[in-house]
Amino acid sequence: MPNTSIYYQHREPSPLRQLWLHITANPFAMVAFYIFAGIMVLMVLSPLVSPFSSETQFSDHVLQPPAWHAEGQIRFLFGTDDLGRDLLSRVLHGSVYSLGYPLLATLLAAVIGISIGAWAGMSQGVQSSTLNHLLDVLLSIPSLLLALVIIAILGPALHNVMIAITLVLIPQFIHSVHNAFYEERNKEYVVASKLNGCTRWYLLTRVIFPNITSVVVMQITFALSTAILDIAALGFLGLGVQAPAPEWGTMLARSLDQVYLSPWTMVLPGLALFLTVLSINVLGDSVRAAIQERIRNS
Amino acid sequence: MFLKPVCLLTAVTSVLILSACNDNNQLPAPLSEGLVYCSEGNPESFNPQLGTSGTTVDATSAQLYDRLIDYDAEQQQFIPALATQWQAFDQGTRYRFKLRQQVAFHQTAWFQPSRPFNADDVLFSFNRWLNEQHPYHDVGGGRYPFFRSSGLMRLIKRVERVDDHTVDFWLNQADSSFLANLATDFNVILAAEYGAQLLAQGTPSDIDRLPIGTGPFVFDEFRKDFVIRYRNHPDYWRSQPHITQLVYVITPNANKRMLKLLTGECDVIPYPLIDELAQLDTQAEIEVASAVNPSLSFWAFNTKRPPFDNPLVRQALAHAINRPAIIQNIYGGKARLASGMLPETSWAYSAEPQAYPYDPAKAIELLQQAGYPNGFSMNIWAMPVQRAYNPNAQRMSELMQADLARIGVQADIISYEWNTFRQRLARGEHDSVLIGWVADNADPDNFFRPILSCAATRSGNNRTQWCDPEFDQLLVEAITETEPQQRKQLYQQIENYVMQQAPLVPIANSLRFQAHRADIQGVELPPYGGLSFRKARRLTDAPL
Amino acid sequence: MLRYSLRRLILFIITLWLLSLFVFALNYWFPGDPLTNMTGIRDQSSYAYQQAVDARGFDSGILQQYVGFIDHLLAGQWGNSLASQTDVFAQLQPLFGATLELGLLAMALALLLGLPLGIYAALQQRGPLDRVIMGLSLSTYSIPVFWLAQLFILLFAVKLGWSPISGQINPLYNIELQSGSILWDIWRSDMPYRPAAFIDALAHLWLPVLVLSLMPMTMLIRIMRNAMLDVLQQNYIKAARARGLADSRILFRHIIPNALQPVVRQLGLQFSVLMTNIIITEVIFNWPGLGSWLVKSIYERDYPVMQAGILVLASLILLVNVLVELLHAWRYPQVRKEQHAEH
Amino acid sequence: MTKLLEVHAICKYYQQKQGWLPGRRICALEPISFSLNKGETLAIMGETGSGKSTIAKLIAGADVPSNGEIWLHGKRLDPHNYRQRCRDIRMIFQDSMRSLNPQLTIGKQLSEALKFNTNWNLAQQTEHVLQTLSKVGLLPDHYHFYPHMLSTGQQQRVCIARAIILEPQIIVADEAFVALDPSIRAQIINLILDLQEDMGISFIFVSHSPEIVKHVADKILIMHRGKMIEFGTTEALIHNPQHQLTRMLLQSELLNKALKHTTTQE
Repeated sequence: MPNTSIYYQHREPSPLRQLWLHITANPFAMVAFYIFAGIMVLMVLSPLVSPFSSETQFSDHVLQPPAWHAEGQIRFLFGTDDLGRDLLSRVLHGSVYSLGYPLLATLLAAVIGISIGAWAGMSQGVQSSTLNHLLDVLLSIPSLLLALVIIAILGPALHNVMIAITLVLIPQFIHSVHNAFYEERNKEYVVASKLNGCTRWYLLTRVIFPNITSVVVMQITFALSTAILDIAALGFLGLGVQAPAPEWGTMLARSLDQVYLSPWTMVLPGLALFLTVLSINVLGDSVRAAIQERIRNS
Repeated sequence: MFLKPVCLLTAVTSVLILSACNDNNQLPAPLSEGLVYCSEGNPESFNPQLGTSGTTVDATSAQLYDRLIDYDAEQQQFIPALATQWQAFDQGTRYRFKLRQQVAFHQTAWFQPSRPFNADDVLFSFNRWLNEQHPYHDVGGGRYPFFRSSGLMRLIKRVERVDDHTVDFWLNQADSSFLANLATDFNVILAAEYGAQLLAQGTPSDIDRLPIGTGPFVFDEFRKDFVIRYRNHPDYWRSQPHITQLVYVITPNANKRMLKLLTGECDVIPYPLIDELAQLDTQAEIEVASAVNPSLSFWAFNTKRPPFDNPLVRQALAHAINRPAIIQNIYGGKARLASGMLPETSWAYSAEPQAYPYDPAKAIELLQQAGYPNGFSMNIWAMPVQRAYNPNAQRMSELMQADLARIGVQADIISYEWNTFRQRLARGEHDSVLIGWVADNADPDNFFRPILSCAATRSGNNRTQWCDPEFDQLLVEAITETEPQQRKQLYQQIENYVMQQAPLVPIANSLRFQAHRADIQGVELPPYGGLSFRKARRLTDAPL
Repeated sequence: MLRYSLRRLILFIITLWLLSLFVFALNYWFPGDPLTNMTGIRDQSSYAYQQAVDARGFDSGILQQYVGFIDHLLAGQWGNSLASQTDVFAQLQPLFGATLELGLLAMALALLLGLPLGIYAALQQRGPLDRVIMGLSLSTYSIPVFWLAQLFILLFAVKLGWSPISGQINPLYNIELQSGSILWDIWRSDMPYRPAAFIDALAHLWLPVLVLSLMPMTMLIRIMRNAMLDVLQQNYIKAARARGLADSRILFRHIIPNALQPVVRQLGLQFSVLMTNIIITEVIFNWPGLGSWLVKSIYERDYPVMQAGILVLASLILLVNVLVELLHAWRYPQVRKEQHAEH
Repeated sequence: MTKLLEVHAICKYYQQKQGWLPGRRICALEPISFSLNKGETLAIMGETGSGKSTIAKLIAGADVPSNGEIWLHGKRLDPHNYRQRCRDIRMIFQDSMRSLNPQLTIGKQLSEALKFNTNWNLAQQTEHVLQTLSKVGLLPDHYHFYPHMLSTGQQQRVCIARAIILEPQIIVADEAFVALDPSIRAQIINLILDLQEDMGISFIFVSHSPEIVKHVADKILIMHRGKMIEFGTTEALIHNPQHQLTRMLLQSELLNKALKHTTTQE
């Protein structure tokens, strides 16, 4: 490696940059990154790239097998479902529900959870120990169970699922951010900044926060895969996004009616779900490894 | 705890053993003498008097109970059951029934009968729903939708005990559908002695939970969402059932039912998926049975709710739906597009086309006339279960959703668990619902009165909440008319009136299907009613 | 240890109390009448409802209502199901047994396979098999359980016929329902076909157990492997090698016991993961357990059942977490005290 | 004339919590009073855990006293008001690496103090930071460096730069020189002495090393188990120690180390 790049790397070793370098060093993580980026791009472009709308019904082409099958047609690359809707289009459109909405829920939860976590991490005494106990309890209860409870109260619908998933993810963020803050806030550099007369806000955002970004990034990947799986699971149980929205979990549940004769209706949404979650998990895994390495090195 | 590793180790090997065992067809006795029926849902209760759900009827009527008379569809005549003979008097306003002797009730852990069946039991069974003062009238909700909507409740003046084995039915007027209604699955005979015992114990609601009847099977156990267990009734008055154990495994998912039939976990399944019938037919170990089943699936509007109180809106929606596509897609072409309320098999059917052709342009025009040029949003309630008349309401609603979107109507699909669904329907919480009707008897009246009459509205059974005095008047005229040709004309008039008002859109008349393992025989699918396992048997020498 | 256990137990009781508060609050958050949600008595004009109003303090303040709620909760009077009007508490026990059977067997399988694989992977670090194991475990971890279950059913049950599709046992074996755990019930029953029934039950059991165990198993493999690698780098292992101890002795006496520490700490979390999946798995395999009961109750808006399901599942998870923590503290005293090097 | 710094009976207690039981009160520092004149250097000595770091932190404001008051120029210092005291009292931490934010460049960290305590614009701030850097013997290039790219000595200099950047009247150093090797230590001490001369700073430092103390301090404060056992001029204490401990602490590093191992409470 040429010397200049080492120098560059030393000039700007912000935590995110360090993560990125670690990821690029790992071929699996790179593959996962490209897959994830690809899925993201497809999601954003889904209205443009998908051949049909998600709800167009081709009543002459019901349960058409995929194109490589003897009876398949190139027009319907991955075949059609029981109402003659193009599966490829549905899976593409479904990415908005199965990746876009979880992403939104995760970011929402991250903003709320980090704010509360930071506040709790900065405050002292009883308040934060009570919070910690509460969070421990809350976190040992599976997120899906909590989401189910919230859905039970609100009733199944897309916006309620979003509310449920966001609410369920918040404690995880609070917990990890709170712990990270708690660990950082008594470190000497923070005290030093305090003695510089920094405002609390400056302390929070400029001094401590840059030091916990990697924890936040890891938590986001973790929360995202949880959100995706939980939304899909709710959809699968018929308690989440309602038909005919092409949410992957809902599609999977619906495909069970044809699984014996038309297995492709089940394989495709499942595969999409699997690939998305896998790429996120691999990314999260390398983020974790990078953080561990940094802790070990420091 | 030490068991665990052992279990796990044996798990894999046991599977191998099991698959090997299958060939030796040396099934243990409980398996070879029992029968597993994978039903599509939970019964609402164990008394068919209380509801109209086909699931309840399938699970209870023919298994647990007997009726006074039965209807033989092949011979097209009524045949004796608990009544050995009957006769009409006073211009058809009084019927006298002679009752069968030495009919034993079930013996169970919770009830030991001290006497055989007699007139008291008939009185008890009929007065329960007939007489509002009867101690059991309000037990289980006191709604009796079939009796209210079929008009039986207003028809029968009183039931009288003549002697131990003779009863008289006094009617308010002559009614040509009386015997037909009596032979339906709902008119079961309960045990009066059991009723008295429960009343003394202070647990009257047990009568519908731990049932006692005279039928071929005795109730054993019910685990909601999992199994209903029956054993044979050793003192059954007809010939003993061949199977000693009858188990209903509740399997709401149609695909899973079919797969379980293929793997042999189910012996008989109702409502196999239409698309898979062809596949099933090719399997040597599976047989598909179909029965003519005078049924109608329809899309009912809640006419109490705007904008569905406007006939123009209803007509518009009727035109908006591509019904031939539904027949093709949902029924796999194995059903007839319904032209009106009556199915082709009914004697009052006329070929004159009445129902709405698919015409989105007309629909938009009608909507504009009705004052909804920009459409509106509504909900479609889709049943969570398969019924004979509608194999997949969810899928059908999605098809319709797309159709409706074309005329600017935005439809949301709503579904609940089946019993919840029905309870909420009865409360009229829906805008529109995809549901249907299976005839209880051959009389054409059965296709109008229970579905659309004011009486049905009161009993919560009229999904359209439509109550039109003119329509009811026509029905009365039709039922009191005795001349068949005249009656047929009257029904045609009714049919036209309904189609013009469009409280509902008829969709399809379908066949009823059932699939079973080839070694199972004798499962009866009577056209007007549930199913009976009385003569079911497992052929032991059949190759597995 | 006593002090530590007491602290954990007090914390556990407090969390249970919070849980009870939460479940109590659910009655008010659910749509409809709180007392109906609590007791399952729908008819508000009925005598039973009036009795419930008296018994549960619904004619006085919220505090009285909570006291009444706890009273009934502890007395096992959990109301009736709205859907079936049967006693919720009486329904609960066999469901609990069935869930516990499935969960424990799956956890046992996960431990039985996961730990050795993790150890093996660590010893072969960066070898081909290590990569295969780690790759597989990461993929398996990412498969949605409902998809996996369905694929397994298609493969093992439908295509290969190695296992039935769903249920606990062929229902024609009339096993009397006692504990809900099917193997236990067969054991206790006096029917003549016990061995055949036992085999049949096992054939029904292995597929859901396998599906359930896969996710915790993959996590355990990873945790075990990482813990092993950590321990292998420690100085005391090097010291042990330097003393000339045999490799196997080092492995079994020094490495594994120490590597198990993070594994034991994670067991509670793994159990939680398992319980999430058990909800879905029970629905797919038609397993008569708490998970499918809970999901069904949500379909049916059956609030008394819903609360009971939530309460029992959550308490079970909390209890297991506390037990794991106690086990961890008992086995690895350094958690409680200051860490001191062993050997 | 009022003293520059007056310490009135400050003390520090900790509550040791165990579960929900009321905690045991642990005394880290018993009430202590002393004063310091402008330009004076005070050394605080004692065994490990004797409370000397606590005094340093309390004076610098890094910790809040349980009781007692600190007066500067006859004005009472509010323990929670960092702005008030940071212009006058600055602290150098024991571990220079840990007291620097790993995510910020040296320049940014140094201007942090200016940002909150002056109303200079960015150019002025940068200018001042560069000046201060050169004062402690660092290069302008170091402005863009991250802490981990510097050597320990350089990091220490950055810490000193941070301490003097606001031109305070008192600098508190908490065992700031322990981690340095002797040559660098000498450099840094000379640097501080130079600065003290230039800027007239008072200096409070905690140290184990009798050499440095003898070399630098005007007054010495000896701590033992949270109590001040002796306070006086360096000369007086060296020649006429009242306690055995004082003698030992001032005698040699060797003994000091031996003592360190016998201390029990940490």
